[in-house]
Amino acid sequence: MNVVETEVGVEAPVGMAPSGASGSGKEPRPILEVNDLRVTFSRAGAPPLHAVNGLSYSVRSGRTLAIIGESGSGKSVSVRALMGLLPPSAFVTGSATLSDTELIGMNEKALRQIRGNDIAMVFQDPARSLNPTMSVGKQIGEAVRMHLQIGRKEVAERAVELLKLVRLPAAEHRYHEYPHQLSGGMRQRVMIAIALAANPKLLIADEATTALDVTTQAQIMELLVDLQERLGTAVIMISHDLALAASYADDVLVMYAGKIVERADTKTLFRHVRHPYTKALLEAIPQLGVPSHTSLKTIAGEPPDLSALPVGCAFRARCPRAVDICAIKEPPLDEHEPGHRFACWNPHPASGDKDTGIPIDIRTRDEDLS
Amino acid sequence: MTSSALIPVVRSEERTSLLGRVAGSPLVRLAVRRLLVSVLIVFAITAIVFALLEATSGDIARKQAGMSASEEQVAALRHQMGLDTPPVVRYFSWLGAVFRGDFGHSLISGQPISTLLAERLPVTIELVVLAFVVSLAVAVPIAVLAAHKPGGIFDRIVMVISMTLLALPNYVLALLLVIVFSVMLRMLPAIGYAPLDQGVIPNLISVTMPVLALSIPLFAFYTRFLRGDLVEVMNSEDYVETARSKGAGPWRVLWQHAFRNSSFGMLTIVGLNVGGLVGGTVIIEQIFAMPGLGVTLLQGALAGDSPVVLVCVIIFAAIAVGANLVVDLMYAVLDPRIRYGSH
Amino acid sequence: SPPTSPSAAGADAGTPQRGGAITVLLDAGFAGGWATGLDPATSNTVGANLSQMSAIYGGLFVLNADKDGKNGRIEPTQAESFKYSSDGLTLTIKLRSGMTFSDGTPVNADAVLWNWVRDLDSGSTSAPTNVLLARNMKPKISSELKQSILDALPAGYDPVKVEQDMGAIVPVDDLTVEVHFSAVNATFINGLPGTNLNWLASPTAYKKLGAAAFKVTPVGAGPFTIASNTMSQKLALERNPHYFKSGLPYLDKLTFQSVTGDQVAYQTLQAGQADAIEGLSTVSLITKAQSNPDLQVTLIPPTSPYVIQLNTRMAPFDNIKAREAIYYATDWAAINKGVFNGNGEPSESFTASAGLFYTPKVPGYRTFDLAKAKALVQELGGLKIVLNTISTGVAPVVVTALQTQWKKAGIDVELKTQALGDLISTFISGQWQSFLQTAGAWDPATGIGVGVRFGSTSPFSGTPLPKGAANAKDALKQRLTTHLDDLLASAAGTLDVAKRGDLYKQVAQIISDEAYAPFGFAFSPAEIVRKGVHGPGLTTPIPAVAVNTGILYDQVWVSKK
Amino acid sequence: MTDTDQMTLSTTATRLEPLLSVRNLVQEFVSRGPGGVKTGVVHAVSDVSLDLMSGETLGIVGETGSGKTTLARSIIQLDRPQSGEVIFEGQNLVGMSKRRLKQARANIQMVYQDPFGSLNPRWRIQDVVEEPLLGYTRMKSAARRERVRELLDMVGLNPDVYLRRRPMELSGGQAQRVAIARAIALNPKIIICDEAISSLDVLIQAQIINLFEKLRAELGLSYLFIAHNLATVKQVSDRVAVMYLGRIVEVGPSEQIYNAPLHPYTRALLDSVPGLDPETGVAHRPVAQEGETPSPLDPPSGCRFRTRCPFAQDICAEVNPALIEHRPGHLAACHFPLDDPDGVAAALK
Amino acid sequence: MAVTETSVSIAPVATVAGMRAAQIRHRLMLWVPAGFVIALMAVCFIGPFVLPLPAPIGGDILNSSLPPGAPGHLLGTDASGNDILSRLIYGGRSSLIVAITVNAVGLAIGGLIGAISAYAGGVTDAIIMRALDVLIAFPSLVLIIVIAQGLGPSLSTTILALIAFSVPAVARLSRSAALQVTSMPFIQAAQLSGSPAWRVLLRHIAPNIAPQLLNFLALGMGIIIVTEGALSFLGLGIPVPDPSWGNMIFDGQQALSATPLQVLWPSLALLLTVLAFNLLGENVRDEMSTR
Ligand SMILES: Nc1ncnc2c1ncn2[C@@H]1O[C@H](COP(=O)(O)OP(=O)(O)OP(=O)(O)O)[C@@H](O)[C@H]1O
Ligand SMILES: Nc1ncnc2c1ncn2[C@@H]1O[C@H](COP(=O)(O)OP(=O)(O)OP(=O)(O)O)[C@@H](O)[C@H]1O
Ligand SMILES: [Mg+2]
Ligand SMILES: [Mg+2]
Repeated sequence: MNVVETEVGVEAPVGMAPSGASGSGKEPRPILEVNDLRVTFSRAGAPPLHAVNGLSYSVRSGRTLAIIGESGSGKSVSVRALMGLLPPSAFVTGSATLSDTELIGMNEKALRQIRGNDIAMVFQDPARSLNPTMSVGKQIGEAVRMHLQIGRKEVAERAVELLKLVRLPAAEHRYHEYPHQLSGGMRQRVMIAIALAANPKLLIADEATTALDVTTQAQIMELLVDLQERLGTAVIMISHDLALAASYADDVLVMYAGKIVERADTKTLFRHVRHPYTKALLEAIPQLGVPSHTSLKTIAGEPPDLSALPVGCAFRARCPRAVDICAIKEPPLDEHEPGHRFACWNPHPASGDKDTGIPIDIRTRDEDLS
Repeated sequence: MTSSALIPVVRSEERTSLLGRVAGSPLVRLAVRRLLVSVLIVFAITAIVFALLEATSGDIARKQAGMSASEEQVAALRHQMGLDTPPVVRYFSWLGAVFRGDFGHSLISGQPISTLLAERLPVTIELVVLAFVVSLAVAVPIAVLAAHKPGGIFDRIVMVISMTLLALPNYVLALLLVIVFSVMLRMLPAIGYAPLDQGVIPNLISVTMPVLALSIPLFAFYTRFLRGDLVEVMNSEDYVETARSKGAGPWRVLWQHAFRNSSFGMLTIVGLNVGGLVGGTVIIEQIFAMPGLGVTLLQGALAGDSPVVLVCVIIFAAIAVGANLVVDLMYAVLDPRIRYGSH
Repeated sequence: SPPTSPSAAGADAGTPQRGGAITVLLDAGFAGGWATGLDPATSNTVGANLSQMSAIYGGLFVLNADKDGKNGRIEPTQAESFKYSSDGLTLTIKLRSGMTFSDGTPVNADAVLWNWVRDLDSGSTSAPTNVLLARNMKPKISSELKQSILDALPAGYDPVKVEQDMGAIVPVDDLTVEVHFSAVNATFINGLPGTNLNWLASPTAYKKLGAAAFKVTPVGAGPFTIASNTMSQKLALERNPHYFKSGLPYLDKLTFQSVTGDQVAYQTLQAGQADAIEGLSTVSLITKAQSNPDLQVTLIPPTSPYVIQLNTRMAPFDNIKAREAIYYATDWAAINKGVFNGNGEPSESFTASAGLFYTPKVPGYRTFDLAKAKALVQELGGLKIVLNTISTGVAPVVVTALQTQWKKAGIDVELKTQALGDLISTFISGQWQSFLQTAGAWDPATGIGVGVRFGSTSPFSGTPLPKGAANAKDALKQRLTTHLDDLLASAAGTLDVAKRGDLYKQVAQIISDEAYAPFGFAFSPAEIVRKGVHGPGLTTPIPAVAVNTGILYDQVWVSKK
Repeated sequence: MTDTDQMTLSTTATRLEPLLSVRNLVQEFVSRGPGGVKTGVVHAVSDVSLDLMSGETLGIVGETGSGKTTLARSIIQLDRPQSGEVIFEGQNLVGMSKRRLKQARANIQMVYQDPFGSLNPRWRIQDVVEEPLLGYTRMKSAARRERVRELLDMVGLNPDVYLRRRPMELSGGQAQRVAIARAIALNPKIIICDEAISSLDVLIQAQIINLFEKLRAELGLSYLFIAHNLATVKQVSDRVAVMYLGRIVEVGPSEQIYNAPLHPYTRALLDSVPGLDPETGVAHRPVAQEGETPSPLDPPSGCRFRTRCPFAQDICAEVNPALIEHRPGHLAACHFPLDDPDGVAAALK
Repeated sequence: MAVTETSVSIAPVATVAGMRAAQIRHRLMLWVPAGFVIALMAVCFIGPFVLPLPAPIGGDILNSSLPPGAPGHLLGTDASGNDILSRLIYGGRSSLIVAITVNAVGLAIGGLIGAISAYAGGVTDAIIMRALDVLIAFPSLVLIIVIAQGLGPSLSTTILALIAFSVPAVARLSRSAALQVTSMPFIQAAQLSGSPAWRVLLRHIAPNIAPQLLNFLALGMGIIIVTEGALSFLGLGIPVPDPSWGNMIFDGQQALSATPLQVLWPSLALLLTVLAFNLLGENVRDEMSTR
């Protein structure tokens, strides 16, 4: 059975001239708009688990949105929901439109046109996400074939090309190897190669570089930046590496217990942190300049049980700034300052005056790739 | 074309290195080693069979002679059948003859077993091969179709049908087929086998119902088994999701990803069935009056005709061992983790 | 529905027509098995393969009967006549003149000698037992013939016996053979159609083909010749244009096809792939066929009644009370009605209506009497027995019914059904208590007749051993006999039919008095043909020689549509 | 070879016997093409030696595919190494019988890079964490259950919520923490963490790191800490080893490695770290390095880094540089080490 | 179920009510076949003691082959005059005993052997597998005939013969499934956790190969019952007059044209049983699914 493919937009293979898409500087319209996305897991014999609770955000072409936040806060689930890749026990509501196409509730056939073509995803766990019985080359080739009507040989060539693109040494050789023969980082790069195979409009990178050493990580990130510039790809990067997010994202979204707690453009967010959770995150980052073994600053307590979410603010129990109302009413995600939303009754004070550093315009760097 | 044109000009070191590499392939080494062991297994089986026959079949000459024969007649028969030599001697002289390429003669009919084989082996082989081809050719796509939408209408219909067929013994099925296609519709012959030299079409017509009777239960079994496995893989493996996320259609996911994984269980079952079916054709051969090897083995075993039984056993065991050998090699081909096994 | 009257079926047959071909289905487990080949001298299944044999070889004698199945008798066919000398020790057989084998060589006295020595000395179990040939005569034949006979014998033959046999069978002239006996053998001719002596094969063809090929494609002088032979599967025959009976056979082609099971046979007939079934024994299918307007059913006149052999050499049946209890506990009438639709024919001895010496009633025979049975069982303090039988056909149903009936008398029965081979093993082991069997033949002395079932030295008998004998072998060696044995021997040695009948009456009386084996009723399988097939033995009844009927295939014909 | 051994030994500063010492460890994999035909040998770990003292944390950083996981697996004998020795408490684990190995392993636990793969998908979390207690202790069931709760608590998972979950119902970070809980269940002497915390959010990372620190302080645990996040590695490590293509190219006290690296590869690594000042929120975007990693199937002759090294000279292609002590306890395998500590430190700022 | 249910569940209508409905449906899918299996067992194993049934054997020969609906015989009688309904119920007992015993022994021994073989690998694996090869390649026909001749037909020899086929089959299947499982990292993790081989086998490998074996065994139920009948062809099988579905079908088919109903009834019983066991197996497997 052949998959009928519809060309969505004009897409040039990676490594060729840009197709005249948006570069930096413009404010393109959102390619993805997510509205009140909710995901609940329900399995017989267990209380329903609310993994994502009303997520709204948008991503623009050529831009990068970073989702950071607590482990288990629904980051992966929320993006999997966009692609219709949740297990049967998942119930999804809300809306997510990709260039005006509603993704939620879309039938499998239509979703298939979107997957890979329009949205591609790098899964968090490459070890399990690769088919153990298929050579990695074939798996990349499959992604290529889904989108390009080209011959076997060309598919193989393209797959090798993609392996080289993600900096895998001895690409021709690795083509024939199986996932278990690769190191963690190599597998991850294979996943990235698969995602890049079709030049998607939206690339979701779920902790796509955690298994990479920093040099390779930098190379891969440059590769993505280059892609964005040439093809206008929008990127959602999920990461626990705040520095990485801060360095490469245009907008940042912080999640806690299935909800957004703070959202702004990168500069604003990191410079004017308002939500206590974001603040706590920042303070917990180990720093290169700090001597070894210095105790890290953490906050006590545990994230809430998603199947029994408390009334009021979910972060309240661990929040150093919690006040009475936090236990009664859930703080709304309001736009307190232009472009800066956060959900907190008692945020950190605005710290505009404490602006010391020169903001890095991440678009000004002109690094040559390869 | 001259013969020299057929020999590629290869520099000697190139040739050896290529040869060396292929011979060094673990798959080839595994195959060769297993093949040798398989031969031993087959002969071990013949020894066991011979011993069991000796132990259980009693006075073969007497059985053969029937009730009205006198003692002297039975003794003469015993002598004529060569049963008055010790069993061990008989087994080893048989074994020696087999290694010289002589299958010997039937104790009962005195016919050379090679002519018996020439006549009967093709029948059974044809039945078995066609039964597998037909059952797999139908079962695999249907299982995939059913697994495509588990719980869907098609899946349910297929399930009920395959369960019904599974609950129907093949011998009853065979009789029902005859009643429908021979008695009622007069489309197909109720019995008999037309050898290939009578033409392909008559041959195929004559084996249609036996093959159906053999393959329908297999089909039902394979369909259910494969469908179950496919659904399991589709439900529990992450790489299936990766494939989906590439935009691969459900068919592609099923074929390329889930099927490949499910094929392990399937292969195992098919390998087992090949062994089982070569003997299992006996009832069908009987019902359709096909001159097959299954019937030959049955009659031989019942009569204690050990040379015939042993030769049949060699063939059946070789097929069964061979099938399982192929299956094991297929595992290694299909799952690289097994081939390079690190544990 | 009542069975189609056989005589009526035969009556509307019309005049026979030449031409046509038919396929006859045979049961693979019996008549359809010819694993040891079709050379009468080496085949061990001649008795089962009567149809194939008569089609290929014709036969010296046949068993025939009137159109209604009555008056069964031996008729000479290739033989013109036979005659016993007054002392009964010399039998003269005259052959018809001008007969040839299908290879063109003559059928003559030398051929008879050649065949008979081979038949008697090749180790075939189809040879008649107790032939009792004279043992003191020197052969007076050409060395050529002698050599030809010796060449045709398998390695390891007994040269002394061969020499003696060649002496006792004397070709007097081209068409006359004298057989010299050492003692009177009254059943020789009666038994002939069931043994290999009846079928004459061409010595020339044998020489040409060799032993192995001759088993597959033998040459005889019968109505048909072999076109192809797949052993125990399919035998295709063609009309023999040189058949000695002018105008016969009617058929151009005759095919024997062996099939497994009555249901398969029935379906195949229904499917139009065959024209006749020989020996269908499943009662419900016979009943079904009787109501099928396209088919014609002919019940074979029975010669062998069902019998429960009780092993008197072992507990519990070493006690006559236990044997009596079985007699009293058995309600044959109910079984006949329930299992055989009442078609069985009651008998109190080893004979049935179509056979010789039919004795339906034996004075003092113990019939069904539950009260007596109960009393006996009680007296014995209970009775637990094992009842064996063959696993095919209707026998399992019968033993099940017996089990139920006996249970009512307090007898505990364990049933054991076995395939024929295993059953023989069980018999020979002597370790059995009771067996449901059939006993008898057209002539009770032949086949699996009264001697096999009741002679004390037969491995298939459970009657008491002669005094002083530890086992049958021992008895044979010491020439010990029982009174029953003596009676059986003299019956076999008496030419006078009336006298023989008397002796068998005595035998039946002893069996009944001693309660060796309760006899039930006789029921034979049926021949089923599609409408339009006619022939003696097929659509008119002929008694079974031993177990099955010798159908006269040279006279079978089909009406053209 | 012996040179290196002695160097390494002498540089451990103390006279204490190391808890674990690895000597000349080699691990190679046969690489096969289609049909199982041998096409080459992957030099995953080539002649690696290192020591781990009691109570010490040795960080291992390096290129992806440089053999870190392989090294870890070889140490714990999951893949039996080709050659070399792994001496733990005076016993060589290489070639040790299965039964004795089991005893030794009670004291060396590992947290896998791939958390889900290391958890039986059909087990509940309770059973997963309980497994080592069953395997190595004679604790009563109630005590075990208590211990499991305690362990989950330690790694920041609420036992009431997670005890009865199955791995598939966890997020990546939660799964990772379950694996950590299992590893520390026995209070082993050594824990090998292969990217054990990279998929956790920083708060939990901090929690786990603090937990590790606490266990180290209280129980004297030693860690082999493999990670890509250099800041995290620095945070936990006393010493850091840098691997490149199957070899250790530099090893030394963490402060020195970070402030004054000797090997150009270490330097390149440090240059690639993205930065974020928590006070100012200013991000530092790294410079992507040029060049491709060579294939481990056919590693370059001499110094394996030479193909990407800006300072490479002819000798680098010919002689494999030995791991030499350049500063006390600070070894590097380089013909032309970066000897200007100030310059490197400045570049960091 | 992934494909359909996901696309269904994604529909925005999904509510708590919808969720509950799905859960209830899910439960039903499990409990309906389970209920049937339980009822079946109850009828076959307890029925003979509590139901007013005539005996399955020892029927009146004069009342043989009665049509369905004859007084006192709901489904009529067979050729021996036995009540068919009663034989169905008693026969079901024998058939279920055979099928369950064979499956249980097959699973316990075969499953274990296969898993051990896969887990141990190396020489142990080779030896076990070659030994199994001998068993598998041993022509079943000869084995049956030998058993029939040596031991004679009975319930236990039937079970023995069927076990002889089922054990090597399950073992091979189990090994093939276990081979895939043993290459998973969690097996190594278990070794590191000091789990002895038996625990790795029983607790790690067994549950992970269970779905496939379950799939096979659920299908096997029907096959075993059918095969038991087919053994009658070869002189084995449950001997007359004791009923089993297999030998009832076998007996009936010997005169199929005359007595089709005698084949129909046991076939129907068998079909329902096979269906129920398979549905149950399938749903238990879904239940065991890791998602
Ligand atoms: N199949 C599932 N069934 C039940 N609960 C699930 C399932 N998958 C995820 N969850 C739960 O949903 C929540 C969100 O999981 P998700 O994987 O999105 O987290 P995450 O933000 O990606 O975390 P991490 O950073 O650790 O990867 C978690 O609490 C997890 O336990
Ligand atoms: N089972 C195997 N078979 C063949 N090659 C292997 C196998 N395991 C690892 N390798 C190879 O060994 C090399 C080292 O791999 P390893 O997993 O140790 O790297 P790593 O340093 O842990 O990398 P990462 O940081 O990406 O996890 C790689 O080239 C890899 O392809
Ligand atoms: Mg995640
Ligand atoms: Mg690694």
